[in-house]
Amino acid sequence: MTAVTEAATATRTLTYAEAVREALAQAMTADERVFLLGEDIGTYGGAFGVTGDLVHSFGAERVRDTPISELGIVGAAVGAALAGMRPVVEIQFSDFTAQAMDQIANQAAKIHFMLGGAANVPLVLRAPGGSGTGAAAQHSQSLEAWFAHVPGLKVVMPSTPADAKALLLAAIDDPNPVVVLEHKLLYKERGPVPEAGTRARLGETAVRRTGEDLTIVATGVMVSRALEAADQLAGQGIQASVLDPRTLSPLDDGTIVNSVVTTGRALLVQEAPKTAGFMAEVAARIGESRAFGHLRAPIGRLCGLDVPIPYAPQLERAAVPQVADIVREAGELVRRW
Amino acid sequence: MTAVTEAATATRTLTYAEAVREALAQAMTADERVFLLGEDIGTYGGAFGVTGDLVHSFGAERVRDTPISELGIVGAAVGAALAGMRPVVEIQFSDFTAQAMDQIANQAAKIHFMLGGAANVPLVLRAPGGSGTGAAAQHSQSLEAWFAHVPGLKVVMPSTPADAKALLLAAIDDPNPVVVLEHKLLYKERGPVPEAGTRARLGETAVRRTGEDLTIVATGVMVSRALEAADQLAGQGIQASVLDPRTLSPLDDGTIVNSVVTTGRALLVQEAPKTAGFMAEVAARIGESRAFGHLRAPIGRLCGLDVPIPYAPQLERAAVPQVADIVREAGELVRRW
Amino acid sequence: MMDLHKDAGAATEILRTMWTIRRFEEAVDDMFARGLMHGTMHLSIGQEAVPAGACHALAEGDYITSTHRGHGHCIARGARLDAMMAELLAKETGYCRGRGGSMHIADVATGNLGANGIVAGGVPIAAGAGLAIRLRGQDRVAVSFFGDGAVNEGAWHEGVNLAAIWDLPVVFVCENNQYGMSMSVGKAAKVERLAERAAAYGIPGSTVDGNDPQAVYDAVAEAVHRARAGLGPSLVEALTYRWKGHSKSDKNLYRTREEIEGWRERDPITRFERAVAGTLTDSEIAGCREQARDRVRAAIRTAHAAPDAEAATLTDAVYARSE
Amino acid sequence: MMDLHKDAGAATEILRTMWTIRRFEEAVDDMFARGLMHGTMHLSIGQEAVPAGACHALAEGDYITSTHRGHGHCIARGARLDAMMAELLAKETGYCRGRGGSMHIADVATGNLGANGIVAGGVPIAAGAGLAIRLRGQDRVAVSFFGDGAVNEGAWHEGVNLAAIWDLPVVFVCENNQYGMSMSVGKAAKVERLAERAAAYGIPGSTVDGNDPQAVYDAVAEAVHRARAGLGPSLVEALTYRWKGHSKSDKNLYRTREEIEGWRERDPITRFERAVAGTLTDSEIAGCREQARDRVRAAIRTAHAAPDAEAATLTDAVYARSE
Ligand SMILES: Cc1ncc(C[n+]2csc(CCOP(=O)(O)OP(=O)(O)O)c2C)c(N)n1
Ligand SMILES: Cc1ncc(C[n+]2csc(CCOP(=O)(O)OP(=O)(O)O)c2C)c(N)n1
Ligand SMILES: [Mg+2]
Ligand SMILES: [Mg+2]
Repeated sequence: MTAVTEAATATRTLTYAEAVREALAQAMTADERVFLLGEDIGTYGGAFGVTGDLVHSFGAERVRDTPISELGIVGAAVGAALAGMRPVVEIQFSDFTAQAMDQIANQAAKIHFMLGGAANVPLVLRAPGGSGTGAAAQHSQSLEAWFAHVPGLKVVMPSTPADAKALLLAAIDDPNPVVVLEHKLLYKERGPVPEAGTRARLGETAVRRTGEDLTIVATGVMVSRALEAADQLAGQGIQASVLDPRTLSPLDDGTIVNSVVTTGRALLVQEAPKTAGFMAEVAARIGESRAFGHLRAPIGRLCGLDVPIPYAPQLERAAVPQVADIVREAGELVRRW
Repeated sequence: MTAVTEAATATRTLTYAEAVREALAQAMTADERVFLLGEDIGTYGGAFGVTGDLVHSFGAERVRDTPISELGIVGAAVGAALAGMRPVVEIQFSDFTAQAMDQIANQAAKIHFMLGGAANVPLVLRAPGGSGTGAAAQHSQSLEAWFAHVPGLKVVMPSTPADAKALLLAAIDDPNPVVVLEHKLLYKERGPVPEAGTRARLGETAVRRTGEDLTIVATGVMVSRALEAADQLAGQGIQASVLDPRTLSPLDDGTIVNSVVTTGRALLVQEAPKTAGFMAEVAARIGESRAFGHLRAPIGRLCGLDVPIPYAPQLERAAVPQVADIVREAGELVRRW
Repeated sequence: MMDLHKDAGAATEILRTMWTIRRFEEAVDDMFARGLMHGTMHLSIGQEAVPAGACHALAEGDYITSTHRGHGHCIARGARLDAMMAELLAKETGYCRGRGGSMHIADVATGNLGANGIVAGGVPIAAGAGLAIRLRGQDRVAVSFFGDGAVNEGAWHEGVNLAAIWDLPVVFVCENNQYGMSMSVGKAAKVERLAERAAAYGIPGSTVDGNDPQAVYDAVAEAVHRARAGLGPSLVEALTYRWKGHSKSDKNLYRTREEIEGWRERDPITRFERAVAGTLTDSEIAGCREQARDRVRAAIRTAHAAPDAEAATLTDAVYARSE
Repeated sequence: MMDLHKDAGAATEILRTMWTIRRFEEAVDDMFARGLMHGTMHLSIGQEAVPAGACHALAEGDYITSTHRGHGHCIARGARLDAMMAELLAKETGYCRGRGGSMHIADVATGNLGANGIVAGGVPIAAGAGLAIRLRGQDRVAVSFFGDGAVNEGAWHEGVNLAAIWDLPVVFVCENNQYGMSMSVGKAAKVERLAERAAAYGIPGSTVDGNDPQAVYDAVAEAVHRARAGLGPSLVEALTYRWKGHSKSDKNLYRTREEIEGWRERDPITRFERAVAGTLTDSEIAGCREQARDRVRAAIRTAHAAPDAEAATLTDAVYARSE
């Protein structure tokens, strides 16, 4: 029912980047505490053009260019949030959250708890992750597992334009620090986006497709690859469900478990390197859930290789799952077990 | 056989801190490229007294006090390693690796790969982790999962004085950056330590105890708790194997899988918060291995709660697994399945 | 500028604040030694003139960010001693409900955004509070306290630079107690005075006697005035000394007994008492001391009687709930 | 100091280096535009005098750390153009076997410890190389190149401070090309000259015309001399300009056509050619230009013919193996 209503209102299409921009504009219009902070987000319009011309509508005070100093930027956002504002930080590449990790993990995430609840840090940190642009090892990482491991942070990974908007609006509303990991390759993807400022609930896994033979769980750019793979698998007579957690923390594992109870098989797909990646958590949750007794096959993980992202295009492609890899792994999982 | 030989030579006992110090001294004596870098490691002897009086033996050039600037310290170690030295950095509390994350994850870990193998970064980063000292949320974290998720790093967690020495010596020998996560609560623990500079191999899970009813995998301070729990469980007629991976990256999962194939049950115990912690990876590896068909029970994880570490002693204890928790969970796992 | 020595009200307040900090820290030292307190405690005995003088220059609504050595700042901003003591005793009635302890003590009601276990962690946070003040069009300022050891951290550099380029209403107060743990300030930085670093950010810097509340007050008041007038941040370096060890693990191997003695002779409280002798009577001065003692004692009693922090609600405050 | 304009050998070398960088970057620009190159490329056209002048002051064995805009440094240190071009074309014969690309290009043989995708990432690394030199008792220096945008990063602050307090043989060379991406240096820092920041670390700082190889050489040579003499690091700020956009995404909205034109008129190569007219003949000057063109063309040919980087060996070089 909800799905139908949404589709009806969402005749208009936007790119993922435009959807993010619209969310930012609507949030800034509705609440003057909301402001943006980041490198080259003003006149330049953002390294990936996401903030675009927002500086013209909202001015340089609220769309604030910063020097190159990620730790300082996030720290300033923490302070502004403590003092009543609702900052939205853009970190140009999610790799540079490494610079700001103290303010993200030791300050923003923990202050509410350390102060016994006496203060909130309503801060949003947006950052593009992922490979596929030839930007090599320091500009291509998928670091969601780091953030998901930090209590006090919420972690969001939108995979469609509609979600990019709806989840970002929810993140801005949230009284906690929320890390929103966008994906570079998705910025130019187009899709229906409701004009209204509809919020998604943080912590709700989306079922993108339903099939009874196996459950594919995928995040970020892997969601569309999984859907494409599922179409090809259907041609082979294999029906896959495709689930997109959307929020990694809090994780709606119930929806995932329900699906695996039905299908008995799970393939977990992430771009990040395999070892200690987020899909390990999903695997562990399925394994310790009531789905345990329903598993017909070992839980499969299809992940990025345990390598830094290389520059050469053919190597870069080989480093992370492609559609054909998903089709192959899913097919094996179903045929073998 | 090996175990017997080791025990025979290791009549002498040292504390874990002394074992670390002895490894540092032996490495510095054997190789003049080895030097130490860190805050208050000289005259002060280290925040936890680990470096002790090494500055008197090796001088202030090689046991080098630094200003409070973790990113700079690790960066300097990267540069020194590239220029032919073998730096061993001490970060006072592992929580402050957040400050240095760029140099750890974006530089040290990736340089060898990014340069196509043309340079090495033989650097050791030692840092104490863990709770139990009332130092609260910013001084008590267990961050091994962050490092294990970074290709190019090796990650070591010694749980005994002998391993503290043997693994550190191996880490210093290694041509790659190695993060050695010591545990504050272990520093004063005593155990036999061979005087000779025996190396452990990085990537070898230790079987601390053998039992046929379940496999407990534990890291850091949880190893001794698991062993204590195993003794109590034996009193209840439950025989547990206790495995200590020692190196998280590379992980010797073969030994773990072999054990679970035998016991059919696994309880994974870590101090770090559960979500996206390292034991999720262990659970996923077991689940996707040949142990899958041998599992008699869902793989259990007993982890720290998903909270920042609190200050109050009773809360701090409640936040991470205690011996009684292990006994309870293991007992349930065996009795229920 | 106000002459604190000549104004009976101001003199009383400063003296009472300094004595309260002193007595509070002594009590903590004692309770910690007796095993009644847990964790680690960083005491500011000998440094009382800095928070007392600096906070005297602030008004209601102003913010501070504090440090691991933060009891003094918290007290000088007017926090409740019983809630502080309760926090250190891990009580449910503590400022942080026993979750934070000494290194995270905060009293949001008096604008204290928190002690911080991370050296220099509060510096960019103060810049951000200054940014919020500016965006909200308020007449407030944010004061960031930090030690001499903090000025070599990247966070310090980035935070000060942001405040400087945006002319934010922030005052950076460096409590230079000569050491960052065991490292002397002269070994950690190659400048005569840390205040010289202000020039690198195009902001005013000054160095004052941090054992003289008047000198601290004058410098901070001027900086606050500039900040409120929209002229941007300043750096004030206050030279002082930590009498006690850095924390419990400190064996004082990096400094001499003579050095410590020399600084004890320049006790900020004794000096201030002497300086206000013409303004306050002996019994008024003794009154400050006694009030401090009594307030600390009462706080300990209240705190001791309070319920312990409850493990049952441990996971409650990890995330804030939407209003 | 050597007068580069009067010494035919030096003049030839500088001119050839600058032309090589220019031609190399033009070729990259062209190939990138034609879709033959992948990723992103940061070109240093207009800035050639800085690497040419600075590296002329170095000797064999000296180290450099470089930046995302690092082709010029690599060339000026004497790297092989074919191995550079092969890297950009993602070939197995590239300096990084196609794993690194433009932002990680390095030639360890000529002491280049690597370009760096992280702004200011190379600064503490250079301090560490300086520390190694000192500990090994060598007569080397380490030069760290970075942009104006880098000086506001915490890594920069911490790296410079470490080199300063330990008097390490490091030279910090700031290529102030007026912008960090779109942010003008005047907006990002509140000092007239970035070299003023040197004082905060107690080291010498100077600002020179970065479009004049002689000025760059003089300043860097003096700094190198100090460094080798054990007198510690220096900061040299070279004022220059980036003619091209920051990278492909740049629409040049933050600067004017006039500004760009004004700087183009101060082309470091044209100026240097004019200045050496009395030392080198016209045909010698033309020879430099032609050699540069020919070398770049040959490098492209060699690189094109080389085998592509191999995915089969992708996981090989993640970890180094023990000798
Ligand atoms: C980022 C970070 N690094 C190191 C520490 C450990 N540490 C705590 S206090 C301290 C010394 C701080 O010196 P200073 O800033 O001068 O403050 P003081 O203790 O003298 O008041 C150190 C090294 C820390 N808490 N945070
Ligand atoms: C830590 C970090 N932050 C941001 C970026 C994105 N970025 C790449 S180059 C650049 C501008 C650098 O400016 P400057 O240091 O002046 O060098 P220039 O590009 O002018 O040569 C930025 C913001 C980055 N690569 N690393
Ligand atoms: Mg100090
Ligand atoms: Mg620049």
